[in-house]
Amino acid sequence: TTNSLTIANWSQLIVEQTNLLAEEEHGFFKEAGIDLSIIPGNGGQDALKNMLTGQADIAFTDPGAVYSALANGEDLVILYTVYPQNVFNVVTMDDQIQSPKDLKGKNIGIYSRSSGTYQNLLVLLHQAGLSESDVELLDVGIANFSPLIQGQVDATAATDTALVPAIRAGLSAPNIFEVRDSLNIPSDFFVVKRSTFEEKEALLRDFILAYKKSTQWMIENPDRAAELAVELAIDGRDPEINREIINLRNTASLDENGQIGKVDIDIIQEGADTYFELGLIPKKLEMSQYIEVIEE
Amino acid sequence: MNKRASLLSLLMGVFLLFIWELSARQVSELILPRPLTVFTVLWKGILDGYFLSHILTTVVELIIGLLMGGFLGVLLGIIIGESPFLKNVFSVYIVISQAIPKIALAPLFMLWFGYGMMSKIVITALICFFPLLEATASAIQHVNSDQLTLFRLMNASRWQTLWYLKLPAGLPTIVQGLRVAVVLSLVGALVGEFIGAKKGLGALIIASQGMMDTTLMFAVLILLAVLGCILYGLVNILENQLWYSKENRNEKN
Amino acid sequence: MNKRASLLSLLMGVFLLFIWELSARQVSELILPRPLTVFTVLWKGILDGYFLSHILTTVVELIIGLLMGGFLGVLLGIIIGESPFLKNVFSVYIVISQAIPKIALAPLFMLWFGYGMMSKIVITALICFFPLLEATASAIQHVNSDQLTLFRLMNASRWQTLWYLKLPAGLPTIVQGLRVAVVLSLVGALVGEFIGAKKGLGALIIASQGMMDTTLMFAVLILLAVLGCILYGLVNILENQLWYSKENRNEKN
Amino acid sequence: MTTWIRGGHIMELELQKVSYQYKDKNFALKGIDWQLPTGEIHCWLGRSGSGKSTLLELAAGLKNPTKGKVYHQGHIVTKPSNKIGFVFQEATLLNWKTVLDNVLLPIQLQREITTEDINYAEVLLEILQISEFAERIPSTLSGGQKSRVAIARALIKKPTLLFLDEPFAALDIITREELQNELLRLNKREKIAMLFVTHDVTEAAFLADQIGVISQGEISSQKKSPSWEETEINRRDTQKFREYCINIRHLLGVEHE
Amino acid sequence: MTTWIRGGHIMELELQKVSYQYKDKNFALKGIDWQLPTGEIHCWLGRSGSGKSTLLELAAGLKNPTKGKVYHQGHIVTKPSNKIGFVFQEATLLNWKTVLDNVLLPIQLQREITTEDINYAEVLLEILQISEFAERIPSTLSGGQKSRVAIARALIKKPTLLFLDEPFAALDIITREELQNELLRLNKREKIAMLFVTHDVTEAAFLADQIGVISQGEISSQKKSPSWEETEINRRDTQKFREYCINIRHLLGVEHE
Ligand SMILES: Nc1ncnc2c1ncn2[C@@H]1O[C@H](COP(=O)(O)OP(=O)(O)OP(=O)(O)O)[C@@H](O)[C@H]1O
Ligand SMILES: Nc1ncnc2c1ncn2[C@@H]1O[C@H](COP(=O)(O)OP(=O)(O)OP(=O)(O)O)[C@@H](O)[C@H]1O
Ligand SMILES: Cc1ncc(C[n+]2csc(CCO)c2C)c(N)n1
Ligand SMILES: [Mg+2]
Ligand SMILES: [Mg+2]
Repeated sequence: TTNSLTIANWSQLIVEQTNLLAEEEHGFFKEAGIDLSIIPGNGGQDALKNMLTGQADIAFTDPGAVYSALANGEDLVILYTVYPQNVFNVVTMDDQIQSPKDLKGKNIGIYSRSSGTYQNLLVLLHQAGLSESDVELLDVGIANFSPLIQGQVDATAATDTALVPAIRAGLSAPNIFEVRDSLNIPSDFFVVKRSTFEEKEALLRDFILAYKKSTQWMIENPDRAAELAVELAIDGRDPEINREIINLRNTASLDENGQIGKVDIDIIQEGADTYFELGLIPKKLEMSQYIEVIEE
Repeated sequence: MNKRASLLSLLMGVFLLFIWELSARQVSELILPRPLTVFTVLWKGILDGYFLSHILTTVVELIIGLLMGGFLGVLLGIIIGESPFLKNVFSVYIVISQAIPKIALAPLFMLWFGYGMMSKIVITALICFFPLLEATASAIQHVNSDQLTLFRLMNASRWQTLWYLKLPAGLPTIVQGLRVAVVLSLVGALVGEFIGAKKGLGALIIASQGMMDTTLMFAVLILLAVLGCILYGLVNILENQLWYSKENRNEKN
Repeated sequence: MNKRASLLSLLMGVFLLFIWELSARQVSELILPRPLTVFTVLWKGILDGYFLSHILTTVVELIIGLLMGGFLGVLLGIIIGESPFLKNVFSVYIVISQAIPKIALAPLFMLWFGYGMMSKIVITALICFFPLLEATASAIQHVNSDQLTLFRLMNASRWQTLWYLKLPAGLPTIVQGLRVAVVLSLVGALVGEFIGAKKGLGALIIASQGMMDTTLMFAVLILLAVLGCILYGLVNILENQLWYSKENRNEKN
Repeated sequence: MTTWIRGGHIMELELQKVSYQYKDKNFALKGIDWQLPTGEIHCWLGRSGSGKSTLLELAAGLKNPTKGKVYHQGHIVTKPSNKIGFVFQEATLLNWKTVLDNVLLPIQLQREITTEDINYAEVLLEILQISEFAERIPSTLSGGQKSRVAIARALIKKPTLLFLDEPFAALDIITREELQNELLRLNKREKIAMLFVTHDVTEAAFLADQIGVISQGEISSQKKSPSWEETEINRRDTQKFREYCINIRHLLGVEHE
Repeated sequence: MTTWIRGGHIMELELQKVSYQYKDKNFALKGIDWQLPTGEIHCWLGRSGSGKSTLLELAAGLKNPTKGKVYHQGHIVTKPSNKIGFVFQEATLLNWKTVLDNVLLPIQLQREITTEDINYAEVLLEILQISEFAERIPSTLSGGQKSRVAIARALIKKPTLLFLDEPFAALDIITREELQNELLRLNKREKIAMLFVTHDVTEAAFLADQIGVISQGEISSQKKSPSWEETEINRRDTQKFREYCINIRHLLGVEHE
């Protein structure tokens, strides 16, 4: 028997998710009796909302969205850490800025105030003893690195994958501060409603196992994945870039111990506390309530 | 009669609120908060002045953008309506200016007009000039031919024919374009603010999305709705001052 | 004459390309890629069929959305133009439907209409019905009073007066509304795809942003521009089939 | 309701103490009585602005009197019935239809158009000497041609009651007299009652069974026609006719002949 | 250029072999010659659709002849000059202006309006018996009232050459004759040349120094008026005038008197 499951994705079907897109060729989920579909979304909040409306069973979303939803009274279950590594960073070409502390008083570009770049920048600043009021934020939207290149900002908040094309486009000698070096809050989770968890626990377990397999596959076959992405991912035109991006995600998928998908309750709790301190969520959360660790 | 309409309109509003309440009960607060919650947040935000600066920012961008876009729209509409030649020359580029989503060009706007209000104003103007342009051009092209002959007889210059005949005769159509432009200017200001603004209702929507504060977002949406109705109402009031609405009233008997 | 206009239009295009090239040299590839690079990508993408499915998706959404929105716009325009009473009842809600940014309601659209084409079609329809509504309502309200009297004399029913008088007499204004609607429908389909789509030119824009592939994005923008011009041109062709454009031709001498 | 038969005549139209005021109160029709028996032609004359067009519209049901009542065949009138035809002072044609389609419009609004209708429309165009323009667009017609299209349109439904507001004002004498003859023939043959506004005394004298002079919103005088013995065409050349014309001129206050 | 003086007369207007065709080629004016000396009134008569309005528009420079030339005071005409006035067959008023402003429109397009202009406009409205409507909107006027506003508008610039296309068609006899008198007075006093299209034989006989009959796009006949000895007002009652009228009727092909 096959059961269908739907993922609400935080983005369109992009290169870094080639392991999910390779289903046609490799059938990781089909093997587990799962008929998988994916809903595209525009941001982690959208993903979560699309899951909450019942359009999807599982949300592929970022901790910020999960914390917010929990703080707003939703009862969710974190099943899995897709990327244990925080992929956000702050990039500058200003030699004066040697550490996050030097960002004080600078202009920093973010994607928008509803994006991970904003939230993670705040985390980085917080860990460096700064706050939002110590810097000048500029919502630069899709412009990404261009204001940095144009000199309109002193630094810009981004992700590791965004940096790839930027460096190719001639972003020279950047100074990069990784958020993970300050506080390594994971990048993305698989989250479900508690009711879904209770209803479909076994199926979800199968799903997680299948997902791990797919990740394993991508780690082992980055070249094949990069090739496949050309066809399958909407942004996969250039296999070389694909390859770099896939490498980055493969790295992000492993925790310090080189394990895939390990859920680390402590760092998730620390993240929630930090988000509360930063005013990103309105109340303190006891995260252990919302985590169900799926073991093999 | 008008009272009955207002009543029915109100009733419909109540009905929609009811639907809203019912739908809200079905889904999470994060997707659709309840009316009462939203209005509470709205009311608080109004009382403590939280919304004030945002509303002001948006209104200023919108008004300046509308004035610029309106002026440009009428001007280009006149040019295109007057000269089939220039119409053939320009219309492709005008259509292109509309077909390309402003959001995609955001970095260029920011580069050219800065991150302040100016880029929002330009985007607003760019979005709202098109319906006025089309309305004006159409109005100018479809003038009564007897009246045109009269003006030719009187040796009227092109400008005079425009000013004393085509524009007044086309006023109903132009006002109709204005009605669309005014509503689009609100959309324009918002789109401009989505791209990167610290203040304004659009910025507030983005911020509320980041915090997943759907209640706040809906409060902002209600403010937008009210703003839209006020702008639209202003055009209606303006229209009532114009000759042709009086004319129509006269004729009915 | 028409040839000269086309030539001038082309010249203007060349001039704009020149400006583009100059500006592109000033700034990073990431903000504004050079025309040649963009056209190379565009040409390749067209040849290897990369754009095809995206174009098709957008065009299908756009056409169905336009048909739905156009129908709705004319219908509501008629209702509102015919009955000042219903106008008073509805117009607030119509304005609200336009003032609220569709992007903010994305999850609701996804909930109600699914994440497939339907939600994009609905958004397209919702965005493009408004100018047609306003144009139709305005056209219907400003009919020659002598002709109205004639129809009263002939004992014409409301529908007959509408069908045989108000609509044909208002056609120039309605077509003008259609012209705006057609362009807005492109914007609508794009906005619909921005909120989350697997295919379509809007989805491609979002994707290209993620990749920071500005060149690809500009290629898509050019496709959009061409699509917009084709749609607009189709309306012009349609208009040339209508009586009043022939009429005007007759009168000129 | 008992009033619609008077002295053995069946009244096609009756105005009872009809008063009317425009919104701006600059002009008023005051308590006008009039009776038009079936099959008769009545002509109204009067100075420009005296209220003829207004009264005609009231009689047709296009306007409703502020006071008083209008009856058609004994039935009170509140809106135009299907049995009337009306030629407006201005032609008011639809420029997106051909001349023929303009003429057929009243039929089109009532029922499917038959070949008979088209034939009849063509007959009317023939009579009105505009058949060659059947496929033209009205905006390419001369003033007099337009006014004749409007006349054909008023006749197409074979009304029993016809209102004509200076229908021949834009026509040359020959056409005008020919059409007067046609109208009279039609009146005799089909027993169509007509209410005819004109400024042309000869026209009124030729057509009318009864003449009314309207002056500042009131009927200042009315006059029955003498009975004519000759055939219509020749009537205009008789001394009796000429004297009648002078009579009418006097009613209107014209001093010379 | 040497043609504009003929037999000692100064020609206000001259048509030289003027031909014209509408685009659809259904109608053509063929090689029309006409001369209107300064200060004279010429009347054109002719059947409906014979081309009078078209010829008038050609003469005024509103249309350009397919062949032939039009001269005003010896200068070739390609567009309307500022010295002419034109009363169209249809009144064509602007409904967003008051009657007074409609009358003043031609001045407004030329220069600042002075109190003198307003006074003169009021005088014209007085003469045309519509001064009480000065502040009204044209759509609330009767047919005849509208046509008189158009006449006032044509006169406001004190043209030296006036074209009138059936200007009095919508007026009652009294007003009509009064305005005929006024027009003649104006013509004598200001030496305004006039080209006047009418269907009314008496009107043509009364006003014209010369009469032209237009028939199917050609001048079929023309006739100089007898010279009148009496004052204008009484002229209409003389036997000579009546005979002249009958003469014109014959030119038009009307059989009876
Ligand atoms: N715009 C046009 N296109 C084609 N034919 C036209 C146009 N205007 C007028 N005509 C034709 O030209 C002929 C002359 O028209 P014109 O208006 O000059 O006649 P007229 O002598 O003034 O007639 P009337 O006494 O009825 O006003 C008519 O047969 C008419 O149908
Ligand atoms: N819509 C209106 N509003 C106000 N007054 C009007 C309106 N229509 C006509 N009048 C006035 O009513 C009076 C009568 O008008 P009506 O059209 O009945 O005159 P008429 O006898 O037909 O004149 P004519 O011979 O000039 O056509 C006129 O003085 C006119 O100014
Ligand atoms: C690997 C990875 N990269 C980027 C994002 C995007 N993202 C980070 S936080 C956030 C919420 C607000 O937009 C979103 C969309 C992600 N989720 N995962
Ligand atoms: Mg009248
Ligand atoms: Mg004519």
